[in-house]
Amino acid sequence: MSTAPALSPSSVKALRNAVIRLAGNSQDGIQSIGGILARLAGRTQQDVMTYMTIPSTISGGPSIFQVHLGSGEVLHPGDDSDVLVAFYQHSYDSHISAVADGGICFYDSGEVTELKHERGIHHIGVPFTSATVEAVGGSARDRGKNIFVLGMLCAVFRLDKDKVAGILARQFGKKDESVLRNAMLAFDAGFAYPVGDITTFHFEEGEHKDEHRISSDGNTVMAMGLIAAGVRYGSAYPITPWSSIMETLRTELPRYGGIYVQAEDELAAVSMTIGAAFAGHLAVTGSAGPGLSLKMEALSYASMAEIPLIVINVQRGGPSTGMPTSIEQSDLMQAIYGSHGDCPRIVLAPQDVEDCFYIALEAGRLAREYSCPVIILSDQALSSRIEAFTEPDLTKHWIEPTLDLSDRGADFKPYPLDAMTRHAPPGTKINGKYPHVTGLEHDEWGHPSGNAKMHQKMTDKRRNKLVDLSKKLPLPEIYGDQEGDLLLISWGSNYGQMKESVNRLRAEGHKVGAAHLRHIHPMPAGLDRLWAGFKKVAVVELNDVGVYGYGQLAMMIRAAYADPKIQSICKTDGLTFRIREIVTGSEKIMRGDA
Amino acid sequence: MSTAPALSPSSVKALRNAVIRLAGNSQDGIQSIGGILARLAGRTQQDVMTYMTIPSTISGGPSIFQVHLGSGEVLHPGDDSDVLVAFYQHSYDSHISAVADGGICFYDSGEVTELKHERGIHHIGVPFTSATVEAVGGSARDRGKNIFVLGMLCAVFRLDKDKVAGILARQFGKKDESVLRNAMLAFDAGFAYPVGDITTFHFEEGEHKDEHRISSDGNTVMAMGLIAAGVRYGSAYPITPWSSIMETLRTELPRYGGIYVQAEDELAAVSMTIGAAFAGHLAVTGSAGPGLSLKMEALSYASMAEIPLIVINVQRGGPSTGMPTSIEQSDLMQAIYGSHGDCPRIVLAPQDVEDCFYIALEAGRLAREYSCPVIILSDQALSSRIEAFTEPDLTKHWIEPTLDLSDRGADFKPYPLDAMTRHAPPGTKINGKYPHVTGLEHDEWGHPSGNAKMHQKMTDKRRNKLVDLSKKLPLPEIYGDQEGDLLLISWGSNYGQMKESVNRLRAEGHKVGAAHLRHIHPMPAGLDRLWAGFKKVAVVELNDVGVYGYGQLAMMIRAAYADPKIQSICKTDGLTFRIREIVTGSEKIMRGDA
Amino acid sequence: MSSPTLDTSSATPATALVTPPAEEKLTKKILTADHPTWCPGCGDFAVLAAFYKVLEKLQYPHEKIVCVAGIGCSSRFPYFMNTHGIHFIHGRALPLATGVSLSRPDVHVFVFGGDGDGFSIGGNHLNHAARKNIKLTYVIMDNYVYGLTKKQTSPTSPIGFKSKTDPTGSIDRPINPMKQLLASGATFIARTHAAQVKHMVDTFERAIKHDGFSVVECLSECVMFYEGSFDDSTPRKGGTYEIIDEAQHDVKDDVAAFQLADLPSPGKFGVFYEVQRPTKNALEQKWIDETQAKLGDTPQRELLRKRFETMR
Amino acid sequence: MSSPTLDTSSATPATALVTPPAEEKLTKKILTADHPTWCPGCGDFAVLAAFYKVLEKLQYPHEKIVCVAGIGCSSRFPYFMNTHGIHFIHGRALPLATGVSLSRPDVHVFVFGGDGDGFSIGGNHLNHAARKNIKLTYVIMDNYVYGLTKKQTSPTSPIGFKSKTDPTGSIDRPINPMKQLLASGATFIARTHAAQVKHMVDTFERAIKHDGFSVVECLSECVMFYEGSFDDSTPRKGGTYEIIDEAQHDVKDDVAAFQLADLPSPGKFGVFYEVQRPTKNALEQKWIDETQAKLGDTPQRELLRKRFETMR
Ligand SMILES: Cc1ncc(C[n+]2csc(CCOP(=O)(O)OP(=O)(O)O)c2C)c(N)n1
Ligand SMILES: Cc1ncc(C[n+]2csc(CCOP(=O)(O)OP(=O)(O)O)c2C)c(N)n1
Ligand code: SF4
Ligand code: SF4
Ligand SMILES: [Mg+2]
Ligand SMILES: [Mg+2]
Repeated sequence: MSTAPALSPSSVKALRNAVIRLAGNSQDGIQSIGGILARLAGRTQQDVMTYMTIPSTISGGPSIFQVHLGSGEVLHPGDDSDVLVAFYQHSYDSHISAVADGGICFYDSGEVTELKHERGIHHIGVPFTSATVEAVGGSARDRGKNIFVLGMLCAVFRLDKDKVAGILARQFGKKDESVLRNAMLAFDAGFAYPVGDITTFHFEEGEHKDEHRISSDGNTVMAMGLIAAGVRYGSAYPITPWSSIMETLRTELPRYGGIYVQAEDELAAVSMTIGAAFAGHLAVTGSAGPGLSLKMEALSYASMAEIPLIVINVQRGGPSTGMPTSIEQSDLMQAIYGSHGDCPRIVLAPQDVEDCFYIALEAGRLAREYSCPVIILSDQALSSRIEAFTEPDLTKHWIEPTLDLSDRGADFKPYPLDAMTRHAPPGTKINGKYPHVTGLEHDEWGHPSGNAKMHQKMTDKRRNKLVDLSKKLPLPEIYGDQEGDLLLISWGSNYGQMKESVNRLRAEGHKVGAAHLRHIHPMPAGLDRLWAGFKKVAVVELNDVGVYGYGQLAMMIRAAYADPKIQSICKTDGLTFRIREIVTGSEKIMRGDA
Repeated sequence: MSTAPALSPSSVKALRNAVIRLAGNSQDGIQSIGGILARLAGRTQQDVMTYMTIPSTISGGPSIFQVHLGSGEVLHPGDDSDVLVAFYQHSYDSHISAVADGGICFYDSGEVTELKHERGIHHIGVPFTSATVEAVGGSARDRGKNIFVLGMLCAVFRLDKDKVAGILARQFGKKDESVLRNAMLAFDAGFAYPVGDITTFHFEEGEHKDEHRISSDGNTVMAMGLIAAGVRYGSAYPITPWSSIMETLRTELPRYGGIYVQAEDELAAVSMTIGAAFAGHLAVTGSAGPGLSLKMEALSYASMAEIPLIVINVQRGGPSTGMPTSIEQSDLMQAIYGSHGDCPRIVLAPQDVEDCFYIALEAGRLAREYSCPVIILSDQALSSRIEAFTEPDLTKHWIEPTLDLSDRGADFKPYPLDAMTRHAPPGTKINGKYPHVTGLEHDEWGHPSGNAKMHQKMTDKRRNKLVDLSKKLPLPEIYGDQEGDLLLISWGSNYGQMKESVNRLRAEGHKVGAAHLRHIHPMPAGLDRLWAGFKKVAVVELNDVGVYGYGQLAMMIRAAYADPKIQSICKTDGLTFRIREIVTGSEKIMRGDA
Repeated sequence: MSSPTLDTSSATPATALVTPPAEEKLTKKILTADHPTWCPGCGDFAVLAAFYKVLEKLQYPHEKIVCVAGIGCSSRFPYFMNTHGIHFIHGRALPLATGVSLSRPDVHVFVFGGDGDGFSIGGNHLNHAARKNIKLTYVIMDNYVYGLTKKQTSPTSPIGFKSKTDPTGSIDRPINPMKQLLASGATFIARTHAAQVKHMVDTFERAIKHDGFSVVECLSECVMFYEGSFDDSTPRKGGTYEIIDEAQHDVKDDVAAFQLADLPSPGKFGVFYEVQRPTKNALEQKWIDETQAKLGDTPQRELLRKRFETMR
Repeated sequence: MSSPTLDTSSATPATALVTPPAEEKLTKKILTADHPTWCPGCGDFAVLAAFYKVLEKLQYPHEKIVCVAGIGCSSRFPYFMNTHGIHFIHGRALPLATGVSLSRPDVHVFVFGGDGDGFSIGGNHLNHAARKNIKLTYVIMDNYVYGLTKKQTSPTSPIGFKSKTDPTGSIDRPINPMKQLLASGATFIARTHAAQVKHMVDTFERAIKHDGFSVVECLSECVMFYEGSFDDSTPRKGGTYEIIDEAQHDVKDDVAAFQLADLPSPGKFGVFYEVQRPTKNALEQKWIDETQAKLGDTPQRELLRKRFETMR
């Protein structure tokens, strides 16, 4: 449905994908019905990706929730929408321009009074509010109109009514009985509402054939990944958009015998987490940018003392308090370099919601293996958007947490110069001198040392862990052309948009490929082999080009490889990339006028 | 005296320069007599550079103080010493190998019993301790033996006895009368002590012809520079090697009507300082690495809210508590990138002790002009070493602090998109809407804005200030050859060593030049013109080569210019560069096997 | 981009007090800025209204009023005041305000914030600003919850409170704000309630007139995430609002105040503690004055030059 | 560099208590590590000696003793103990220790540090670890000065104390450690003196045996930068050392303790306050137990799988 549906009165038209934008106020529950649509996709073997904006004011305000449903692979939440549902005049005015030519606009005919008939868009007025009030009864005011709209969309798209009803029942069933009853009344009214001479669509059957298809947001999936990685302890302080990871861990960990502590601030949070790590556990702390800044001193300690640790940064718009409910990827350099001193640490970034699970597992593995902090850079888009994917196979992806308290011999050294650091947590018997863990430079026994040569050797040791890792990391595969005009490189939540952009550019006749980095620091060794066959390289990221004209990952790649063909496609407007922004940026670079 | 002096019994030999190393324990007052020697140099038109090590244990321990005196330019504290004064056997054992062939070693004959007669070094035993006790009287124990040694050195080098006596009088005159008397007794005893068949040296007259020659350490000079820049307020928390700047400001500012506050921690310190800046003053905070890490969140705010501010980092060995009394330059990346989000801020670094004054002035000027934070990266070597230089001319270098409370019109905008940000501090009358200062993204009136385009525009505005500055900055001059085999680039306290290395390399027949960066971020635009005529470039800095093989400034230059000829000469052993380390590193790079 | 240098034309020396401006009658209308973005029914509206009232009464020069805040719903306060204002980072409003207060004796510094901002992340600054007796007034809008981040446990949440971080009910003993403040060394400590407008206005006024660090805990309901939290102190909801009788309670006696703070919820309201102690502002000024008295009227530049002389 | 993977051969589940090891008599000799780097005469030597004594008495399994510290002269303590130890960053020893205590119920956690580390940069953590009643023992070696950084004013320095940051004498009112601790909600609070070995040993022992957050302020002279600071509480220097008479003072009464804390220097020594309140350790464990009881013995992996089912 990238072009508008033909409106023949009676035919049922098969769809491969559609972008539906719900535009209203955050209080109207549009997130809730968007979420139900998304979940439904997972249940019906469809692909889905959602996108939402959150008002930055406390009492709420204009907000959208966009759902991209598809029977094939859905790579991005959609630039334009095929269907707009406008709850208010302001919603209509702000979003009608984002409807594709010939698309459909459903609007609340009691609210939206001025229409712009343009570009063949079909306007269908439905009295969401009054019809809901009528169906549910006066006391509900306009509560429930979101469910009414859900019912209407169900009918239009011939979605599986029973499955929707099931989801509603689970969602509202726990509350007062009347709540579910009212919801079903609104739903049925919407389902039955005659929307006039509009085609009814149905989605082609999804391509996914597995039974274990789940849909969820990135923060929830990340929390599940941490549990599977063996995390049972940690501490954090609330901040948007990180909070829901800590809330999930706080709620879930007692089931697994663990404890997640809400600390008094981020300084305490990272310290408690290092405490749990020192005590022998795999532990996690996290925050968004402002909180990460507060953790920089303790993270420097963790590098020096070689503490295995997972640290999550769900990035948002910066600097400072910035744009707290918007997306940005501007904390990459801080993740690598934010602490004082030379602080080797590993930085990873998940590429989509599903990957939030696997990146957490990998973070746990690397933290333990290299005995050092691992920072995961997620972002606001991943935190809240919903995607459908195959349920992880826990028979393969599950690490049973263990605490190694085996006796150590008299020759035990926590920081050997010729082997990986292995701490002996408290409770471990040592046959001789007990070890100390310290932020001072130290010798192999963890004893403070002001010796010049020792400082050089230990610096080497800490750095060489990352060199070792970089050599072991596989190069990312190139999507699209394996050589040609332009290689796009990206990281984090831009993954899908970058792939879709490659599809478009190739369709236009360009020879373009794309590589996505999940390992941000260190990068896999020999990265330059990726672009050997390309004329140009553009690094696509949501941060600023800075004084020198290159985004943050681009700066790192240029510094490492000193190859002038590496350029940047960047922006910082608080929004995810639109496909056309990447496409236009790529064309510019290929033309040579960037 | 780079080769050892000939020891003809009676002649008086003229010297151009000499490196004297005093080796004892930190409690012995060797810093104090080293400081007197250094100060004497300033008074006698000589050049001087000192170097000392500070024991990292609390109760003190082995320590050296090295003084390089010269009639011509003194660029470095000296690799080897011409004269060693050893107070103990351990001092002798640790430092005899650093005496130049044919040099002189004075040792306390009551303490040092095992001598290694090697490489033509002249050994002269003098009973420092017992001779002092004899001169001063029993109660003094071994206090005063440092002054005895000072007297002895005065005689050997035919230093101006009256000037030394004057300095002693000023230093001890404030205390109990007997203190000065005992000091003079010890001094005279040392002066009169017959050191045997040793030549007496005298320094050639210094080349500096100005009367206003002063000698001091970098931290004191930095504090003076801040006062001259108009700083009257600020706050900090103690930490080595930053503390003495805050102690000096705390002590001095009341004379100038200002207040310097010892805060409860670094988070409070930077916040109070931003408070004073918001209130309309030029204000300063500072720390060493661990404290800087704690300031990263507030510094992100200062970038966003465009607060003019000076922040000093006296770098020490890292990461974490690291090597707190040793030198390192490993906080450069943090200075640029340590905060979350894209945070434009200016980073400067003084090149020597004298420059600590001028860099403070420049920091003040840039902070005000560009309305943003300026970080000064000093380091442990500069903080404590003593150099002689011409007293700054305050008729040229003095900024009278002002508070602009002039009325602002109704159209006042603190954050105009088309002009530099200018805050209206509290107390300013506004004819209309009062401005707010905020860490949220905002419009031109400082009002929070979640608008996508506004965020992009304000990001541009903040970044373009640095682009503008980079274009205005002059390129550093090249010392030595203007084109040839190798260009050395350095920053911070390596300045002198790098120049001396160029001298040595050119003497060996290489075509080598050197450029020193005082403006670290942004770098002057068009920096690549510097190395256009050189085959290779080596960035000389005291930090780690990291995963990719390049030091921190080298990474920045490579990222900006993507020129693979830029390489690194790095080390992290907590010590300043020896000339031979830079020379060897340069030769390697020129040979192509680095 | 142009880079004008600092306009010093009408500049005054950094430390001088500026002469008071011509009278301008401060009204609620003049003081009102944007419409608050708080949820309808939020207690913070009443706090704002009370503050307007006090300022109308005090009639400070408009431009000499500064509102400072950290981060939180309550910390949005400065945006709703048409005065000089600064919205800083979470938990650091007090040290920022300290910098303003110490360096600008001519302005009136007001700090607003929440229980999380003040007692959790900012707790240490509260202790130290209080012991140093910095001249400013601090209003803590205590709603027993984290509002802005949507319902996590705060350091004043009572045991059993169900939040997103304590799904089965909070288990950590909350702080006792009055005890904490009494131990901190604050020189004016009071407790009031957003639903008690008159008491709130009177308490604010007394706090503002106090020469030193004055702090007021103001219970202010978060209708969104902790509805009914203060019913037991809201008479129209069946609660009791008992004001401290200063004939019975000696406000200079911190031990008595500490005992008063032991009362179970809802406790008493009013002034718990009030004493005079020199402010840091005054003590620093005294040091400056004594130092400068010894220097006569040597120009500042000359002072520095003389300092260099000692380095020869 | 080799990268061995974690040795899990003898690993035990993360949350299980390890069975107590065979007896090994703990002696001062076994407990002694490096020779302390403190200045000769520093009060901290006596604190260390007292701690050896208490451990000799308590005979905990050697490997179950953990010493935690921040940064400062006093914070070097762990290096001088031949036990598991961690020397963390300035001011954050308590949250680190909280992480150890909550996640390892089998070990004994001891925290050592100075007045700057504990009351200045670390002040907030003290309040929160105390109110949460984390099971650990915290000894503050209070010398009224910053030792390690060579004589700056500390939050306990008395007014008039001349330091590098107060060359004409400190002007900020110091904190009152006992009041601060009483307000914090700590469940065991005592005060002792490095020159009073027996009292120190007894006090430490009682603190350690307390089930909850126990904190001891121990006056410990810095002979280098604040000589004579505690002469007024040192009988052999003409001072008085008065121990609280618990027959007169009810240690459960925090108001009485607060009053006791009002005494002028040198004040009294001994236990100011001691009550029983459930530790956070116990409360979290209770939540775990109740939660797990409902789950029967479903394996953990299966729990997560079931969670995924709800996302279908
Ligand atoms: C360093 C940092 N950590 C966390 C946050 C997120 N945050 C914003 S406000 C807030 C707490 C709000 O609670 P409170 O101070 O009680 O104010 P209220 O909203 O209840 O008025 C938190 C945790 C932040 N902005 N910065
Ligand atoms: C973040 C940080 N700030 C400052 C310091 C410097 N510092 C180390 S110890 C210390 C204070 C020491 O005083 P105290 O805690 O009383 O311990 P003492 O040395 O007196 O035993 C300071 C300021 C540091 N290490 N880290
Ligand atoms: S969330 Fe609560 S505190 Fe915040 S504005 Fe709404 S009612 Fe007020
Ligand atoms: S400086 Fe003071 S506290 Fe530190 S070791 Fe020396 S005497 Fe003890
Ligand atoms: Mg609150
Ligand atoms: Mg101390």
